[in-house]
Amino acid sequence: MSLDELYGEIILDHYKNPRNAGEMEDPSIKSQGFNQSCGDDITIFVRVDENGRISGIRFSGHGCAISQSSASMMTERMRGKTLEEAEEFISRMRKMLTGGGDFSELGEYDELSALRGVTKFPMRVKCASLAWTTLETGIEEFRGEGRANRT
Amino acid sequence: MSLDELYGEIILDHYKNPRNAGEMEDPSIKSQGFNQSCGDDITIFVRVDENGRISGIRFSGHGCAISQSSASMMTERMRGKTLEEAEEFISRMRKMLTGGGDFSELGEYDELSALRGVTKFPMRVKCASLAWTTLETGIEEFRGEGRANRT
Amino acid sequence: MLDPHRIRTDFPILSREVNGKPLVYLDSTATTQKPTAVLEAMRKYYERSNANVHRGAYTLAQEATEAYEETRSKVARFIHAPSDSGVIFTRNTTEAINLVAQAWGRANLHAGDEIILTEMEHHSNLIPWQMVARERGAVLKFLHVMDDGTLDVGEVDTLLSDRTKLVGLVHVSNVLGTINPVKEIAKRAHAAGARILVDGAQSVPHMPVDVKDIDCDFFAFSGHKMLGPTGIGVLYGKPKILDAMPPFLGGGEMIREVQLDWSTYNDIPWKFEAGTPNIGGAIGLGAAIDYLDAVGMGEVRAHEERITAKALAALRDIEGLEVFGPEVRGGVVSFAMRGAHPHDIATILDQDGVEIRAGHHCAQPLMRRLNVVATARASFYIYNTESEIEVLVESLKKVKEVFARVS
Amino acid sequence: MLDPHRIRTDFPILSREVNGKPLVYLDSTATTQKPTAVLEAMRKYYERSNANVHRGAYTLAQEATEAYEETRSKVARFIHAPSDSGVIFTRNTTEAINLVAQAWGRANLHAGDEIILTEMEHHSNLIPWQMVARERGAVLKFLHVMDDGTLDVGEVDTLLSDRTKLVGLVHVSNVLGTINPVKEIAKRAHAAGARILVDGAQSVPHMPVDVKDIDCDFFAFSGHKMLGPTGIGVLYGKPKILDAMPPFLGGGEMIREVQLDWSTYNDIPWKFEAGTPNIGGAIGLGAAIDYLDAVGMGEVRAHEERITAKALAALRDIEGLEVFGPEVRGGVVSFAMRGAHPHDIATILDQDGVEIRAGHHCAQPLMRRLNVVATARASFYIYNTESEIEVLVESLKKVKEVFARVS
Ligand SMILES: Cc1ncc(COP(=O)(O)O)c(C=O)c1O
Ligand SMILES: Cc1ncc(COP(=O)(O)O)c(C=O)c1O
Repeated sequence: MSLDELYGEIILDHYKNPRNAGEMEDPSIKSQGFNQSCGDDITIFVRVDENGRISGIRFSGHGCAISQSSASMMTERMRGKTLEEAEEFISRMRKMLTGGGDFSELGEYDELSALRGVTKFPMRVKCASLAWTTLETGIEEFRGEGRANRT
Repeated sequence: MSLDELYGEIILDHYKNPRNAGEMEDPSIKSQGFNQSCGDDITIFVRVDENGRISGIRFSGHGCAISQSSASMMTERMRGKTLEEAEEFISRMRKMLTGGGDFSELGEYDELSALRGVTKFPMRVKCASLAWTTLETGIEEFRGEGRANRT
Repeated sequence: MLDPHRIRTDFPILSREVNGKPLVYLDSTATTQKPTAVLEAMRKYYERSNANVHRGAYTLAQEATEAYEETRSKVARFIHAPSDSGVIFTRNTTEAINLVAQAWGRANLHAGDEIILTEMEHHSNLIPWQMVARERGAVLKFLHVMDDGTLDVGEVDTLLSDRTKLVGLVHVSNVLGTINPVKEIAKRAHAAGARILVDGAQSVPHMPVDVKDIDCDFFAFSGHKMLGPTGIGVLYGKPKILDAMPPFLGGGEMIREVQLDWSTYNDIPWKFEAGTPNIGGAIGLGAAIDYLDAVGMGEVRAHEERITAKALAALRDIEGLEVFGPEVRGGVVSFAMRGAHPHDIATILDQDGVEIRAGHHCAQPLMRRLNVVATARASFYIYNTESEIEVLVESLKKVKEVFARVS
Repeated sequence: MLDPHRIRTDFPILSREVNGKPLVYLDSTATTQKPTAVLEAMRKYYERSNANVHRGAYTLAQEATEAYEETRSKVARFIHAPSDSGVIFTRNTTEAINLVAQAWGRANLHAGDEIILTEMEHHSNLIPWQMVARERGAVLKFLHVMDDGTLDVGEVDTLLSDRTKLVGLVHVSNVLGTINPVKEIAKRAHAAGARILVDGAQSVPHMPVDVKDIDCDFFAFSGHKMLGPTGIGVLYGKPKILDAMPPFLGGGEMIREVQLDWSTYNDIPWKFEAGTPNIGGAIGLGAAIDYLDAVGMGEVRAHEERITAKALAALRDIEGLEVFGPEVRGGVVSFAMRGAHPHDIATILDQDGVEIRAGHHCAQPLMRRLNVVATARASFYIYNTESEIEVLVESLKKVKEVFARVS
């Protein structure tokens, strides 16, 4: 098990130069997540357009290279997806990170493959998953409120 | 270590035919003692005459053969003693029971020698001591109150 | 069929002597002996993976955390808890019940509210309620123990009212052996809108237990009474109820965000596990569960039924000896002998290597109900044999002889 | 002079490998490793004398009770407590402090009363006070941590008032290593009529401690941080104060007379030990004290001073690495590295077998004071060697390399 597998160039690049970092005013979705085991703390902001598509997404908070780069990559990947598509993708990611799915599905050149190394570091899986599960919770709450508003 | 040493005839006789058992009205001293480790519960009643002598003494409560017979023998021995004499005797008994004194001091024919066997049963020393320490506490309190009344 | 002779080889202590006689250990209700597998599991943990759990980003900490949390899953499976999140590690049954009395009780009891207990409770399931009832102005009510040592289930309905907030009772009595109909009582308690807590200290070690089937809200037991080490116990609670409760003790691990003046709390079960837990103890308990699983809890119960039946028959044959409690019971027999105080019985038996308990067994109100100040108590487990019952009986006859010498 | 190489042979775990490298255990502040003597003592207890303590009228119970109570005397001697009756066994430091906050706090705190803590407290000495302060309407005040990681003793006098009921502070900080002048602060607290509680979780294991000399009212520590097993800790309290306190948990052993509606309580220390205690754990702690006594607490401190001085010098030599805390300190060094998050540091070090902790160390308010979200922390004990410091330094250089690859 080599450190380069975990801390590859893509991971370090996203860590040092995070995309879509910062807060958002009046987001449709705002969801905060904690990683109890190491104190990582992240907030995801999403703007959902009238077609139910993610038209804007940002993240703030602090955490390790794994959680920050995972969040950065996630924001890039999620923009433009419908909430359904986002949820489906999140559940695929979660499977891959916890060893129940295969990263090769993503294709060799997909940046997210850089998270493959995490599967060999069980203590860090939660770091890599944090942004994804936080967004997932946010989407669920958004739907719940949506429904609540309707009735 | 033989059972007969602990449960000799004198012990059993005092257990089955306790002397001075029962309560006393208007005692000078009334002192209650517990043996936490086995639930023995004893109350000693003493009448002190104008010369500071124990003119009457009784005990009530419940407990094992050792604690009951020890109480019975104690009441017989204490009657007629001054409080000072009683305290001195109690402290000798305590020493003997905890192995710091020698029962042969009592002389061969002293009934209290029957308690000698207890020293070989460390778990039962508290049973044998209960009546004595309860009386001791009672005397201390009696003195304390006496002093308190005087000032 | 469970073979106690084979099982005994797993318990090093059982080959020791007491006062020159082979040890006959008949006090498993107080605490059980421990098989080598349990001692080995703890040792292996300390010699291979010892680290503090949770929050550790290194290999040892990960191994320790996994071992600790795996035990939680084992416990959940063993008592058929629907999820791990309802399994809280405590020191023992006593702490588990205090947790409920304090965290749930303080938040849910108000002046005039009622708690129903029974006359046969261990002090562990009485004092915590006395304390919180006094503080909150709540009232304790008690189910009577009938002359045969059982409860009258119908009486529950007469005691239940719309002020009843909780029914708390022992699953198997540590004095009488009575097996209480907790499922039936849970149903009635729930129908009246009350919660139910079951003290399972003497059931989980000795028979199959299914907390989901009982449908109790809280269930407490101790590791040391089921082959595990001292210092580890369990509170099971329905997750929804635990979730709504304020915390019990404050400190590390039970928090989420901490400011100087306020804090937010962790999820269950960790919200109720403040500070470094008894990790080694939990791992020992896990090994104890593995051991009991391998024996089979049905087999454990069947063996104890055999031994207990033999003991009951033999003791009742001794003239002047009175046995307390019902026919159908757990593996515990309390008795009194005419003319001999329980402590003297225990001392005399100890001379023959026979270790029984004498006293109030932390059940003073029950002693009063039985009209005694203490009882002698023999209790059995998987490692007790029929021939040990014979040693017990012979030794009891000696007690009679000793006390018959003088009239 | 203490020879860590000889000592290491007593700790089986230290010869294991992690990720193919020799284990370098640098997290003794979280929990220490255990010498064979401690594991053997527990095993021997379970294999020879295991029984429930107190109340047992037979040989095994007597042996267990003696072993348990002897440990209490050992603890009293080790911290120079004036009597055994002030030594209460708890699960850990956290429970010890909660005992004080709940039993003493509920009885003695009233609306408007003040409690003084410090910004460097472990959550264990913060959350319990937040909880009881909220309940009683008391107010928490905090001594600041100065930039060098120490307290300003003079500030105590400005915070103390006639409403101050208690000063609670850590003896040695688990993050900064700061050794607080607890004796001086106790004097000032007492002069103002306040009680003082000292969290000794990081002092008792690492240096000679004399609670009588400090003159503190309460003192708490954990067995697992001083070579002992998990699940056992100690609260020392002045007997007079303990005596006047209401009980903490209710159950067996802490009572005297029990009626259905009320009870009277046992003497201290047993009044505060409800239910079956962690007997095996206490015996393990006793063996740990014997081990430390044999090494000598002065030697322990001297060794840690040597190792810590070396670590401080070496770490300060690494460019971009910031060390927190004062020069004079216990054996703990917290640090940050520019560009590398503590968790990433811990993961990379773990690949070299080097086990350090990363996170908030249960001291979130202190993290805020230091203006960080987390730190990396290496801590030392009697079994750490100077060459382990070199492995640490080499591994930290690797962290820098990893993170330097991309800009
Ligand atoms: C200073 C300090 N106080 C309290 C604690 C809590 O100890 P425990 O988890 O054993 O209760 C610790 C250990 O984490 C500590 O370092
Ligand atoms: C029925 C019952 N409840 C509670 C307890 C208390 O258990 P522990 O001392 O382990 O807390 C016991 C054991 O003594 C018991 O038999």
